[in-house]
Amino acid sequence: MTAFAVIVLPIIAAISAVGAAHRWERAAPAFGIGGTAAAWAAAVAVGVQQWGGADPSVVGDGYVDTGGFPISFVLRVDQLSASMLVLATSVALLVQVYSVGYLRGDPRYPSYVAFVCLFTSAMALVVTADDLFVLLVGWEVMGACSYLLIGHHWELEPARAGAVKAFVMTRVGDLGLLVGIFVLGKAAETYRVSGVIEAALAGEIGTGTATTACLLVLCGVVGKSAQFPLHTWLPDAMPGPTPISALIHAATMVAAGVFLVARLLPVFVLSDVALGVLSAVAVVTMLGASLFALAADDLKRVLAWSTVSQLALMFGALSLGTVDGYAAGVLHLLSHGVFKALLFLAAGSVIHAVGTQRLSSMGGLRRAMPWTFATMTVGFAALAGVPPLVGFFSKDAVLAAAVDAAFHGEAGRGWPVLVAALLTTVLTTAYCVRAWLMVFLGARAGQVTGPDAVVVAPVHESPPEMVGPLGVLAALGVLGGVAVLRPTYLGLEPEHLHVGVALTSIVLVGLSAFVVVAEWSRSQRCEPAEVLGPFRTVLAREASYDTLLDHAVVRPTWRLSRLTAVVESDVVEPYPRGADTGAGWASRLLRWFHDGDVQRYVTVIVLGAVSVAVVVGMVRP
Amino acid sequence: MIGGLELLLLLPMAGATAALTVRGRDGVAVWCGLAAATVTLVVSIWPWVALHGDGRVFVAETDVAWIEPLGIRWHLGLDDLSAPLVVLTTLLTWCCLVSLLRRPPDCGGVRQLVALVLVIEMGSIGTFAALDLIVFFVFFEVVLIPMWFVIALWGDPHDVVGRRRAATRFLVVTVIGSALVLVAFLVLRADTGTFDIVLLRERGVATGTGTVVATLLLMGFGAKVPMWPLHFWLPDAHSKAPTVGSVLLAGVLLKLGTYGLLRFWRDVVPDGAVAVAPYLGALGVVGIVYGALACLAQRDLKRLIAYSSIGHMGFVLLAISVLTPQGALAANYGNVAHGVITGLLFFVVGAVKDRVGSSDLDVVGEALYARAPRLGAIFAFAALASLGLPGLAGFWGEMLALLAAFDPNPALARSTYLVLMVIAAVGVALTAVYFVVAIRRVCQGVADRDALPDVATDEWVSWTPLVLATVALGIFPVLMLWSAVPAGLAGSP
Amino acid sequence: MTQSVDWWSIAAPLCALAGAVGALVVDAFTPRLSRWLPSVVGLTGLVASAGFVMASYDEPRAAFCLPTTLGRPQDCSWLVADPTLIWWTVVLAATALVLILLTPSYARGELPAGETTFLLLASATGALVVAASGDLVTLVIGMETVSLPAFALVGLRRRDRRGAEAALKYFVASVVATAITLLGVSMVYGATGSLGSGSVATAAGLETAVTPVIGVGMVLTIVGLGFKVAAVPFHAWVPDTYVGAPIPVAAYLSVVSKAAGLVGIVVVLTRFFPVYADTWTVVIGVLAAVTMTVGNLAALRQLHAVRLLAWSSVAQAGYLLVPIAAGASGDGVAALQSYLVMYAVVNLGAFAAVLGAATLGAVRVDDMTGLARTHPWLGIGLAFALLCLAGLPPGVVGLVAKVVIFQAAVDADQLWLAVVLAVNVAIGLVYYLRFVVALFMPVPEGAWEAGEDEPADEMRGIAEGEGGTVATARAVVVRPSDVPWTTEFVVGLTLAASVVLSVFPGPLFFPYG
Amino acid sequence: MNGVEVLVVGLGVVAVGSALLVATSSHLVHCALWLVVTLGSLAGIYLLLAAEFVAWVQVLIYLGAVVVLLLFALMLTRAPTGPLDDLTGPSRVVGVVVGAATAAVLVTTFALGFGDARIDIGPGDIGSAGAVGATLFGSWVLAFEVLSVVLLAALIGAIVISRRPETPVGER
Amino acid sequence: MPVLLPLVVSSLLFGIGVYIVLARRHAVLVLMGVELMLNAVNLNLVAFDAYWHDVLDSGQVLALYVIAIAAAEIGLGLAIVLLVYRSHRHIDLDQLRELADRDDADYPRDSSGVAS
Repeated sequence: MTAFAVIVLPIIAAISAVGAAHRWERAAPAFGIGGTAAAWAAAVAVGVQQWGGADPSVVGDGYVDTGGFPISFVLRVDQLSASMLVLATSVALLVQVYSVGYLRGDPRYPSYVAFVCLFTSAMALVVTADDLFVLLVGWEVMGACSYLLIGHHWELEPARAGAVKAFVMTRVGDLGLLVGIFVLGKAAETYRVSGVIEAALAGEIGTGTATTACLLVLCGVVGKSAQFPLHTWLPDAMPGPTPISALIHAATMVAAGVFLVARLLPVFVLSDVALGVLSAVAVVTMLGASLFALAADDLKRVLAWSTVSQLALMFGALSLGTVDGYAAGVLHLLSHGVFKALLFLAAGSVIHAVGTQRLSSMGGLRRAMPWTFATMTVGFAALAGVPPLVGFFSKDAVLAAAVDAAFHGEAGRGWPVLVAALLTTVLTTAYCVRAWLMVFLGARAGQVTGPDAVVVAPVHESPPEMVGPLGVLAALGVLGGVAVLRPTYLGLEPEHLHVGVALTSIVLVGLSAFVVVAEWSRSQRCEPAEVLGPFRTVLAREASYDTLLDHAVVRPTWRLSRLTAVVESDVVEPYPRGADTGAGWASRLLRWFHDGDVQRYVTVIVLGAVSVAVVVGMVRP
Repeated sequence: MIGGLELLLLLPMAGATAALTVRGRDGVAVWCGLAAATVTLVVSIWPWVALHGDGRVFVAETDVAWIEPLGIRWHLGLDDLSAPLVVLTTLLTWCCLVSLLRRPPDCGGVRQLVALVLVIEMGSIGTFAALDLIVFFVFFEVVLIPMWFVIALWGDPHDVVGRRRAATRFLVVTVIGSALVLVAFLVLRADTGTFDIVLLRERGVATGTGTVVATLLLMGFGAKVPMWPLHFWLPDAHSKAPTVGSVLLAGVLLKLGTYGLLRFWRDVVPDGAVAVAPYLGALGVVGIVYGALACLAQRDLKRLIAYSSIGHMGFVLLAISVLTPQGALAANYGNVAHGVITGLLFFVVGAVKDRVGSSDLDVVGEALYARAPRLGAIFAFAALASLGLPGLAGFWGEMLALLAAFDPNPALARSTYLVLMVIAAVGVALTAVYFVVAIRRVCQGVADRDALPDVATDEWVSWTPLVLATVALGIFPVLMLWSAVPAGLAGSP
Repeated sequence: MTQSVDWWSIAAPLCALAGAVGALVVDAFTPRLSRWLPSVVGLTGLVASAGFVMASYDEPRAAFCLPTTLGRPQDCSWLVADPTLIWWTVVLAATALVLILLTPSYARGELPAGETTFLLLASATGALVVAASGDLVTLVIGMETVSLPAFALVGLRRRDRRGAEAALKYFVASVVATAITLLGVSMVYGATGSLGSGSVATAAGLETAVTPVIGVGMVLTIVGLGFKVAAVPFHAWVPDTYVGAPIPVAAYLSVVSKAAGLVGIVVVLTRFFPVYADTWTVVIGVLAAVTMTVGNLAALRQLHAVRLLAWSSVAQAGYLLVPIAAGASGDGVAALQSYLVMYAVVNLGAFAAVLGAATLGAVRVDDMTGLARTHPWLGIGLAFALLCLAGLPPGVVGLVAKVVIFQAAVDADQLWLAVVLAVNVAIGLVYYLRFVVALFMPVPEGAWEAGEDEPADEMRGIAEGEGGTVATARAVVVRPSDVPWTTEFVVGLTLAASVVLSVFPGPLFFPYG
Repeated sequence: MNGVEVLVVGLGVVAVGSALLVATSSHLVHCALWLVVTLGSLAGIYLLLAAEFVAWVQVLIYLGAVVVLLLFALMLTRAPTGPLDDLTGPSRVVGVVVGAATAAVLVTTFALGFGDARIDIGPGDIGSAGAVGATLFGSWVLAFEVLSVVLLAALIGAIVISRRPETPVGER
Repeated sequence: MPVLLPLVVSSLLFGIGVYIVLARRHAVLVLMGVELMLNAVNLNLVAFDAYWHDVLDSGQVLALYVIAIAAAEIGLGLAIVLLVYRSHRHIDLDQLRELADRDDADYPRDSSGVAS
């Protein structure tokens, strides 16, 4: 029942927040925080219960008959979903608190709070639903919420564009997921997630079916988690309020994709093709995204690309199809949730202070915002994988799993993932250090010109309700390593640190950090990425993938629609109109004929008679 | 012999008569009509409730001789197909009358308008309830003249010729279609010797005849639905009609077509339909994509929603063409969902049109969120519901349609339907595109024009039921998905 | 071998005839009462005739039979069965209504009471004869009995040049059609050597039947009857004649004369040429399709109320021909008669309402704008009648009547005809609805007062008699006079009938037995 | 080809020729007179076809009554006795075509139907007044009765139409 | 004699009658044309009567009736012609166009049943 509460409480909070908004302007934050906190408490309760090793708790037994297999309204909470619940609600709670400071005085606060709450409960639904269709409901509601929240500043063109792009891209993917669900359901003869998994374990699903189903599900996952080829919506979603970015990137939207794959891994395992595709996608994405991150000039964009690549890392781990891979992927998902939330909230604090998102116009904020500086440093370090932070251990797990697969298992998938992961480690460190340097160190860039120069100076530390969450998350980032090393709450074997792998990664991190710092100082402490030379512009344009999409998909669609309009007006319309005019002219003709000349009338009579006679005479000779 | 259904038919007539004859100000007349509509709405709910659990039976069945020499009987009854549609009809009528309460048409004649709306309600209920082919046909025709008057006399005040043409076009197309339907009925009669749907279902129809009948029904009802390419009358009719006209036209009259097709294909000629079903599915899918593309290009909100209706009806047609219980369920769900959502959309757009004087996008302008926040919010809500957002009514209709197409009647070629399903899925994506584009164009943006009066109380009253219904149907699909194997499908696998 | 006269079987037409002569006589001898007495006498005759009709149901009779010598099959000049009696009922009832419509013009001295009544009833008698005729001679003479008085009726308004023109046109066209029919009869006779139904039917099946003379003779015989039905291409006289004739007479032509033509066609085709069914079903089918299409198209742009009704009656003739094209088997004739009953009631109502409007000085559709508001009785009656003709609810009676027409076509496997019918029904809606909506439109300024300010001297010009110019004639008409109660009575009667039949259409289909 | 046939041919030629003159002459009165010739020669043909009674009735009614009526009508309508050049309307060509077509169709029909069948008149076929009268009142009495109605109606109609209008009843 | 002989004559007469009715303008002439057509019919009837040796003399009887009908028609027709002449002062058929199906020829408002 508590799991049910996790879903319902935020909804109640949302409704009451909107409802009470016009009477009491503090209502929105109050209800938002209160509702989310309650949900968090419930989630923790569930978590404690599950982590204790209790059997998965199943809630509800209602079902709807569709004429085919029923759709069952059942929640099923096991250790994985419990952990996800806790993560999601925690991040949501922190975001709610943070927003009080970040969005102070925003007239659209009520709707904002409502959508965030809805978002939270949708995510909760996704992780707890035991029916694929119910899962889909939560899945798409999240999409809608993200659409609405990204478009929070709907008077800004980039916000509108980003919102539309996010919604359409994810929905395109979701269609694949929908069909995938059809296939899974038909194969497993149920839409229950547990049922599907059982069927998969019992080998009742053929390889071909599994391949089809998994590839279709992958469409949805790729869309939701912004993997190649549907990866561009996530960076473009950055015009949304920064807390929302934290929510989306850390714990809800994009995490759902990884969660779904982890959930359905037993099915994926049945099909090498699916896993292969998954690993290929992961490899391409993690490299490309981290390269883009290296060249981006927008702080949030850097973080967005980093999210993309980190997610790819998780998918890579999952695509190994081994238990270690599974564990690594999930663990990295959790730890990434922590430090990515931290990073975004910190970035929000920076942006809130500086009034711009452009790295090139930041710098030297070290003293101005010490708390932010400290926490964000932790975040970057965790992302880069600096021991002993949480990111280090989870990435270590991923690398270890890849090594294991490469040497003792699925070399075909293991090697690419391993190599890509190592390269990603280097690149990740590189852009982390770059961003860190450009934001906090060096000299404060001169007067910023340009549209987004809202405030330039003086810069001051953010209010406590914003810094507080940063602190909490930083603490988690530091201490979380323990949780990564002892994943018994996930029912997994305790991890042991893989020395070789760890050393390698540390070395790589160190090297790349050194290079970047060197370049930075060589470039008068402003832009280390200049070393990339012309290649940099290519990366800054993100390989023109959007232009490609524009030419390949968007414009043709518009042309088609214009063509349709032309067809409507010039092909379809003429028929009824022609009928009108035709009848009119026939009428005129007849009236002209009946001109009152009786002899003409008689002529018609005689002619009619004669012609009929002739016809009949010929028919019946 | 006055059963519940006769009551459902008489109440609106009484209301219409009262609205026309009652003395006093026009407001009184509207109140009379509204009272009648309210009672009708209340009464119309119980068959639905009564049916829960078993859709095979016909509740409130009356069966007496009507035209003895021709063997035409006054046979009415409701089952899982018709009961929800009846409730939809009464609900929408109620909302329309509420909206007329405070906002009578500028050109006057509100009494007549109320009466006509109630007559349309009566005719639609009769069509849904009829279990005799000729009675069905008569009621099917009853709604035409009133709707013609509604469009031709109360339509777009700026374009008298255009609205008259649109109304006449609607009428002519529908009448030709209904005549084809009549021919189909008579073929049935010639083959089986009865006009009674229940008897027809029991006796069954020879496949050959069934195919002829199914084809004729396809063309006849297709003109009403409207099925691509017979849709050309719809955009004009919608863009010229007054708000109540658009709501009833989209919410109820189009359903007459899909209901008829579903009713007769499912219950009367399931075998004969097999031969033509793929064509219906194909046309429906073409309608989905075509409507979506046309929506992208529209410059007028009412036309946009009209074309979106073509798309949604396409899903319903696809579901019908699947010829499985699942398809029937999906089609019926799609009917009701589309009725509620599109009704709401037309109400909102009508409100916008009343405020700015036109539904042309350029005249409407941007940033409705800022100029009339609640209006913009409801528009966005309705749009999201209409593009099939899960958790709202629209989702189940489309999802179930696709699911049904994924698993069609064994007698049909599954590969064909897989292709159709994929194309329809593309249509779903396009639907999402044009609606978010519309929201972006209308609701968002920079508020460069003066604010508009926001949603008024009477509008809240008349819209809230639709909003609630949208959410309820989305969250509790069990409201409509309660009968796994609808009546008459025992025969078809 | 002199034939004995079977008085019972010819009692009905005799009564009608007696009414006719009686009206003539009483008018001659009691001129003071000629406002109403002739009508009363005529009505009495019609009622008595109807009484005989009722009395003689369920007993088919054959009278004036030829001796069956030389192995000829039985030939009778007079065949009365239940279908015949249904035709008779329609004719008598319609004639009575027309007579009621005519009566007020007697009082105003526009039409001579006795003569008019006589001519009307004589013509009706002819229609009765046609329905019962068993040989071509009787049929032809019956048709002439319908026609000749009708010529006179059309031309009765002596000072109206348009009436004269209409009469002459009707006369010329009609006599030519008659001549063609007679030619056809002569050819049938030449081909079979006989004029009796039995013999012709038999001989037509034999080898000795002279082809193609018999086929040509058959279709030429149909021409004159199609002329009465106003089937295209024998229709061209209709609009001019209806517009020129007194409106009640136009109503008579559009109902009774049409009915006579229809029954004539049925008699000829079913009694004389059953073996040629495969030929004439096609011919009639094509005629029906062309007729309804031309009628509806031509009606689309009409402004003059009577002319609109005239063209609509052409279109309706097309619908009426469909059941015959379906073979005129038992149900076919029943469908035809059912539709005819509906058409008679509704069309008479429409003409009566238009007559009332004309009394008020409105003769065109736009003149009648708002009629339903100023004169609800006329306006609503007219609107309902038009909706019934269009065949859409609330005119349910028209709808179900159309249903049986469709059914006839479908049962005869003539789907193409059904489709043409469908399209035509749709076209018809356009002009019917245009008319209806005009009736309900708001009343324009200054309507219905036209001619108030007509100079009085023109009135005197009327009284002085010598005239016949349009100007003087219009001076009278545009003076708004109130609608006679008889007109309103007919409107109300037909309206009531059509409303009741719309709710309980059962009785409409009594021809199905 | 015996004498009877020769006579029939001759009379036929006369009838058709004079009919053509009716159709073409520009004297109204001449037309009427040529019509007399046509009808007369037809009466002759009737005689040769053994229809005595019909022939005499033809002479009596047509030549006697009808033509006289026509002449009266011409006088009453003040028809000029001189030649008129505009007696034939603009639709002359159409008339010729249609008339010729009609005749052609009829002739072909008859030719196809009867070929060279022959009429051989026996003594029993003589349509003497007695014989025809007998069948008239023996076999066709009903038609005769109805015909009386026609004639009466025509009479009344002619009277009521051609009578000069009197003042309305109401003002007597 | 061959049956065709009288039949051809009657056919020609009928055709000529048709021509007269269609082409001649003067109403009385048109009536003459009608007379020709009817007489053609009569000739047919008599000829067939003789051809079939009809004991009932159907042909001759009908011929007599046709003659009577023709007489009646002529009588009434001439009355109508005179009526037209009185109101129009001419009897040219192709001049009688008042009832043409035209809007511009706006109807005088007397074409109702009540003008006197």
